[in-house]
Amino acid sequence: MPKRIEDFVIRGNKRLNDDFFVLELAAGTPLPDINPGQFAEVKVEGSPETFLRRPFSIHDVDYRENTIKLLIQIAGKGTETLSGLRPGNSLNLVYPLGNSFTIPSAGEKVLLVGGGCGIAPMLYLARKIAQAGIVPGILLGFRNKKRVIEYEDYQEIGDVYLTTEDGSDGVKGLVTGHPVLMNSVFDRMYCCGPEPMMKAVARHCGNAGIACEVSLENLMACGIGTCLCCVVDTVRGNLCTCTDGPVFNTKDLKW
Amino acid sequence: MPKRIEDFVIRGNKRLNDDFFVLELAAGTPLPDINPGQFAEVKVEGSPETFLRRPFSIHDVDYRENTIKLLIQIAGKGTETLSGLRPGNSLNLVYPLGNSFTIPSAGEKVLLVGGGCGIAPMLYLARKIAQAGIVPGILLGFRNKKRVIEYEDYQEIGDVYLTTEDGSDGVKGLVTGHPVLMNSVFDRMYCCGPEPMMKAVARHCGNAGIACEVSLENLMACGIGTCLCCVVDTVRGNLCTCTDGPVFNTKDLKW
Amino acid sequence: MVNLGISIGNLKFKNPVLTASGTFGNGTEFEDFFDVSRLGGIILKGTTIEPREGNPYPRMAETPSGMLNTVGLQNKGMDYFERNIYPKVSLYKTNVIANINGSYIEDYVALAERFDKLGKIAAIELNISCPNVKMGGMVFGTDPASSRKVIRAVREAYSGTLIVKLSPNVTRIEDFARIAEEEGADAISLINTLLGMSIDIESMKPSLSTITGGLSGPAVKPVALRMVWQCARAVKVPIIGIGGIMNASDAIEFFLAGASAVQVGTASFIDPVSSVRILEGIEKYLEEKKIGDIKEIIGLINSI
Amino acid sequence: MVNLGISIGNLKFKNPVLTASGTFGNGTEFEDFFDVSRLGGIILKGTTIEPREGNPYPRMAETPSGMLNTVGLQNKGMDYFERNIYPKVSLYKTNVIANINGSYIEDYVALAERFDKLGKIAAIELNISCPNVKMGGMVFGTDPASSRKVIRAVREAYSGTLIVKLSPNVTRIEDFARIAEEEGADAISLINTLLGMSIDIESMKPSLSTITGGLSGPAVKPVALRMVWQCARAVKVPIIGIGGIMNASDAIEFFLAGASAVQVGTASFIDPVSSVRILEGIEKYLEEKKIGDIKEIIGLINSI
Ligand SMILES: Cc1cc2nc3c(=O)[nH]c(=O)nc-3n(C[C@H](O)[C@H](O)[C@H](O)COP(=O)(O)OP(=O)(O)OC[C@H]3O[C@@H](n4cnc5c(N)ncnc54)[C@H](O)[C@@H]3O)c2cc1C
Ligand SMILES: Cc1cc2nc3c(=O)[nH]c(=O)nc-3n(C[C@H](O)[C@H](O)[C@H](O)COP(=O)(O)OP(=O)(O)OC[C@H]3O[C@@H](n4cnc5c(N)ncnc54)[C@H](O)[C@@H]3O)c2cc1C
Ligand SMILES: Cc1cc2nc3c(=O)[nH]c(=O)nc-3n(C[C@H](O)[C@H](O)[C@H](O)COP(=O)(O)O)c2cc1C
Ligand SMILES: Cc1cc2nc3c(=O)[nH]c(=O)nc-3n(C[C@H](O)[C@H](O)[C@H](O)COP(=O)(O)O)c2cc1C
Ligand code: FES
Ligand code: FES
Repeated sequence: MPKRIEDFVIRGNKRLNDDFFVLELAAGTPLPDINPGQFAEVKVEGSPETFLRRPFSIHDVDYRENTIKLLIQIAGKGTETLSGLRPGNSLNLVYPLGNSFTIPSAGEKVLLVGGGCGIAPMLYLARKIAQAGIVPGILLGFRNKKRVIEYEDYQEIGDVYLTTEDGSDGVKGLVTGHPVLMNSVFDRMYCCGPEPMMKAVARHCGNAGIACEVSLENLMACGIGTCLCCVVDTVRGNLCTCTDGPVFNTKDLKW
Repeated sequence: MPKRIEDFVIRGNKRLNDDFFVLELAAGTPLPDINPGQFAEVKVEGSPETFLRRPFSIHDVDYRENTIKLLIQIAGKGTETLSGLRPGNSLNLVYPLGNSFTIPSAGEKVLLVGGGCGIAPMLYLARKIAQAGIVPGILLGFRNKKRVIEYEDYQEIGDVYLTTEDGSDGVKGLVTGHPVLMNSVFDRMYCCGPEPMMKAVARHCGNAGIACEVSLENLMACGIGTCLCCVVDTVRGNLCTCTDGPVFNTKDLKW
Repeated sequence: MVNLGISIGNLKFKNPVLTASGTFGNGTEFEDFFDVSRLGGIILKGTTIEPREGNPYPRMAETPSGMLNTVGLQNKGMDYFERNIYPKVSLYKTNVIANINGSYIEDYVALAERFDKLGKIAAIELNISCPNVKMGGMVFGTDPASSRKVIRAVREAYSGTLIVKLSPNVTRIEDFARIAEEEGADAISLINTLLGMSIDIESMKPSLSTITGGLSGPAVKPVALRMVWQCARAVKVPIIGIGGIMNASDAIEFFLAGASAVQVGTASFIDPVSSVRILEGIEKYLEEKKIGDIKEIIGLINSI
Repeated sequence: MVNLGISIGNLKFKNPVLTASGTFGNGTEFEDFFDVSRLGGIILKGTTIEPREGNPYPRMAETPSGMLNTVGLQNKGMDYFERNIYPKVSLYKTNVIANINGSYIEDYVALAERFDKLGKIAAIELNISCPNVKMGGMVFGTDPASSRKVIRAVREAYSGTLIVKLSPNVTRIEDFARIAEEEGADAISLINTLLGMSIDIESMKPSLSTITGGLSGPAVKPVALRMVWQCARAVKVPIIGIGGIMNASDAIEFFLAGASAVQVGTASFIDPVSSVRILEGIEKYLEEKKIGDIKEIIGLINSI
């Protein structure tokens, strides 16, 4: 899986709500193998405030169409600029980067937990798990009903559980308050979202003896292991989120 | 004529040839009085290489439509970006800036000389002179036939003379070689174009005792007389091209 | 209502947004755009005792997120100032501050004495940091002993509020801040421009007539902010932060780092109304954060 | 055909494009993108004698046309280098250059001695300019006497090509260039990062764990270019220009100012193939200008 630098062509830009949009990107050459949890470093042109590339999880891969998708939350100038891309525009990516989630062994019960833009890496992961013959549980958390996105996409693949902070949809509260987390017995959880959420899930898994992998979003300058800016403190010392991660087993993290 | 800062809306972007295009800009509030020779400082968004505004002569003004035009030659990153503007896009201008050409008195014989993007300020000047009841002579110089632009626009207003360097249209050679310059007697000439051209016209006028005004294109940071970067050496010391100019009587310049 | 007032020595500023010398003319150039008296203060274009023609053209070059200039203190001299500029700027309803420059200590002293007599000049900013003149300027500002001498002489000659403007082209900026404080400066302003250079690869010539020039704009902001922070920890007198401030967010960084006021420079070239926009933005930020007084955030990063 | 070869002392470079320490890993990270042996040389990530964990996260912040970093020389130490990295990098068919760092002169000397024994290390770059470590680093590089001491000690310990990398955070860079030359350096490289800082106004905290960090990228280019020009006029040894080089045009500015070679740093983060693109661009420029040898343009702005 060598890393590449490549110009993609925007196939579609679908606005999901005020904050989120999905870019569909067509590659000019056949896509390499991409594993769930990997990410791309995107060059944002035409925005004087975005000097460095921006990292985004690979949200979905379609080998037949030779396209990938990025699910992006508008957070600042770079994502704002990306939200304005139109079909036909081109976008330069360095990809596929980083390690990936562990695909469960047959018979394992797994739960994917995603909050906000943390649901991004979960779609492709869910697909891969389903392909391995396991129906994943998928727990999604949003602030309110209006912010719920891609619910149907996940429903096609697994058993979806939903929380909203204000209770306007699904179970009221944070993902960590959802009964599925407490009632069911899982062998493995995967989590991506705001750090407090990931820490809470990690704590739950730690106590319950469940294997837990999280995808971190440390600030990155290069994405390829050379700048050493994206480090996370682990039991094995400082590791690079971009090459040793972004996926970490939470027992290795000093959380 | 107070200076303003204002967002214009692109009404049209007409490509004239490989290098030139005309932006038509609609103002949101009634245009102020604009005199021929004045310019605007344009903010180029979305181009990391363009930190400072870019100065352009006001090419034409239409008070009924409440629009102005800029005739722009692609020279680098900023003008390249501007060439990609589409109707509906907005563009921020500080304008109208600088002094202006002297409108001739009744009965004066005048010649406007423009080369390359130096023809930009000449269209509005020609209109104003025509409005003053004088049919101006207009001498335009281009590199070759393919580069001739706006010939018809000028023909509607005055007596147009043409040179191309390779002789593919009009008289072969530089504007200063055109017979009209030598044969006719003018009271006043106006010139804008590459510096060697302006210097040659100034020399001719100096020798022939003809009043001559040129429009200079010194590098500018502010356009409003505060940075003192755009100075030109004159008989009265360093003057600012942006406020004391861009139009100068050549007898004041140390050429 | 947010309180934006600050003081430097005995001098009160209704708000902490000033304009940087050499980037705001004498204020008159901006009257078409907004009421310049809304600002906390205006630092006038640098004045020398005698008129100066400045450096030859070309005097500026654009650089990534910045610009180089080599104006070389072009100005019409002190006589002209008193006759033609002072009558206008003395009408502003805000603090008008002179920026003084010289080749010799005597020049600075002579200027300080003359500005001392002009009742409507609220303070002087002693510029020992201009990189674009052969004599004086940065030569004073990069040598501790010379700095001390010129500050001392001006302090003796001038009874009003004295601001010393430091050069960033030094190894230890805090040393210069301490010297200014020891010699009785009421405040320190920084940074002046960083010495830089660019070359036109087509003509193979330097972009500026003087080869090197002063770098300003957002490119220098991280360096300016660091120096303001270093000086704020080194001295007790108020610091005025300058360097690449383009918007309210930039200005707030300087307050948090320890500046009591800021100066807006190059930003005024790009957007003539930057300075008031920055003022409005600071007010909005404080309101949103429910902070009642700008003084509460000055140097805050050191206390949390 | 254009001749791109240059030499530093006895060491030949097939072309003058190198990669800057800390921005190119050990080269292996870039093998997916291009054959790194095409470059004139690779400067390895800074090595210290003992392993170092570096500074806490967060270690970087984006700034206008630049970035701040505070990696703090994280590396696995010299033993690990010899065992695990050297066997790989010694296979490159280009000059592999070590970047050495220490807290004490003895550290530098010990490293120099060990690199001296590694036959495939073409040169060492003595880094006395890292702003992100408490001891050593920039402390050496901003004090003339300390600089002299450490350069002298390393020169005695190392028989190969010695490059001294200077800190830009000084008043007179040319003094340090002269010291390096006097103490027997074969070349001088500059600039390391400018000390800078930024603050997150929402959290009201510094963006970096160490508050200040090193500024790199296009923002620093005008300062870097000016310093290269100043040093090129002060010393006879070759200069390696570093700082904000993003494309061939930037690199050519450095040659025209007097650099014999360049290092590409931050650019490799944004575009991993920048360095070869720059190499290709330099060749194209020379061809277009009908210049047969890169050496013809070195320092050209001083001769025309
Ligand atoms: C491995 C990885 C995968 C990611 N995947 C996704 C994804 O699939 N979808 C998505 O929407 N976002 C994802 N992110 C976060 C995304 O990179 C940032 O939101 C984006 O870079 C912000 O750019 P900006 O220019 O819009 O915001 P900026 O103007 O740069 O910053 C705006 C705000 O966002 C914060 N921010 C900037 N970068 C990051 C970051 N890396 N992590 C967290 N906060 C940040 C800043 O501190 C600031 O407060 C991922 C990050 C990493 C490291
Ligand atoms: C008062 C005034 C009026 C002008 N009117 C017009 C006009 O009506 N139409 C038009 O096409 N151009 C006009 N110009 C020139 C125009 O401003 C520049 O071509 C433009 O700023 C280049 O921007 P850029 O980003 O595309 O090029 P850059 O990348 O900035 O530069 C590309 C090349 O153009 C040169 N250049 C940059 N600015 C200028 C300048 N001010 N004068 C001459 N060369 C420059 C640079 O040195 C460089 O070689 C005018 C300039 C002035 C000062
Ligand atoms: C064109 C120009 C002229 C300047 N002239 C002066 C001056 O006369 N006196 C002075 O103290 N500083 C002068 N400066 C420096 C500014 O006041 C300010 O310190 C510097 O530009 C950094 O701030 P900025 O990045 O906001 O522009 C000048 C700067 C520029 C760009
Ligand atoms: C993340 C990062 C790490 C760096 N690490 C080192 C280092 O270990 N040793 C060193 O001499 N310079 C180091 N530098 C400085 C660079 O080699 C270079 O001098 C500087 O970044 C300026 O060049 P640039 O603007 O092209 O990046 C580092 C720079 C960055 C951005
Ligand atoms: S982002 Fe550069 S090492 Fe991870
Ligand atoms: S461009 Fe600033 S004074 Fe003319």
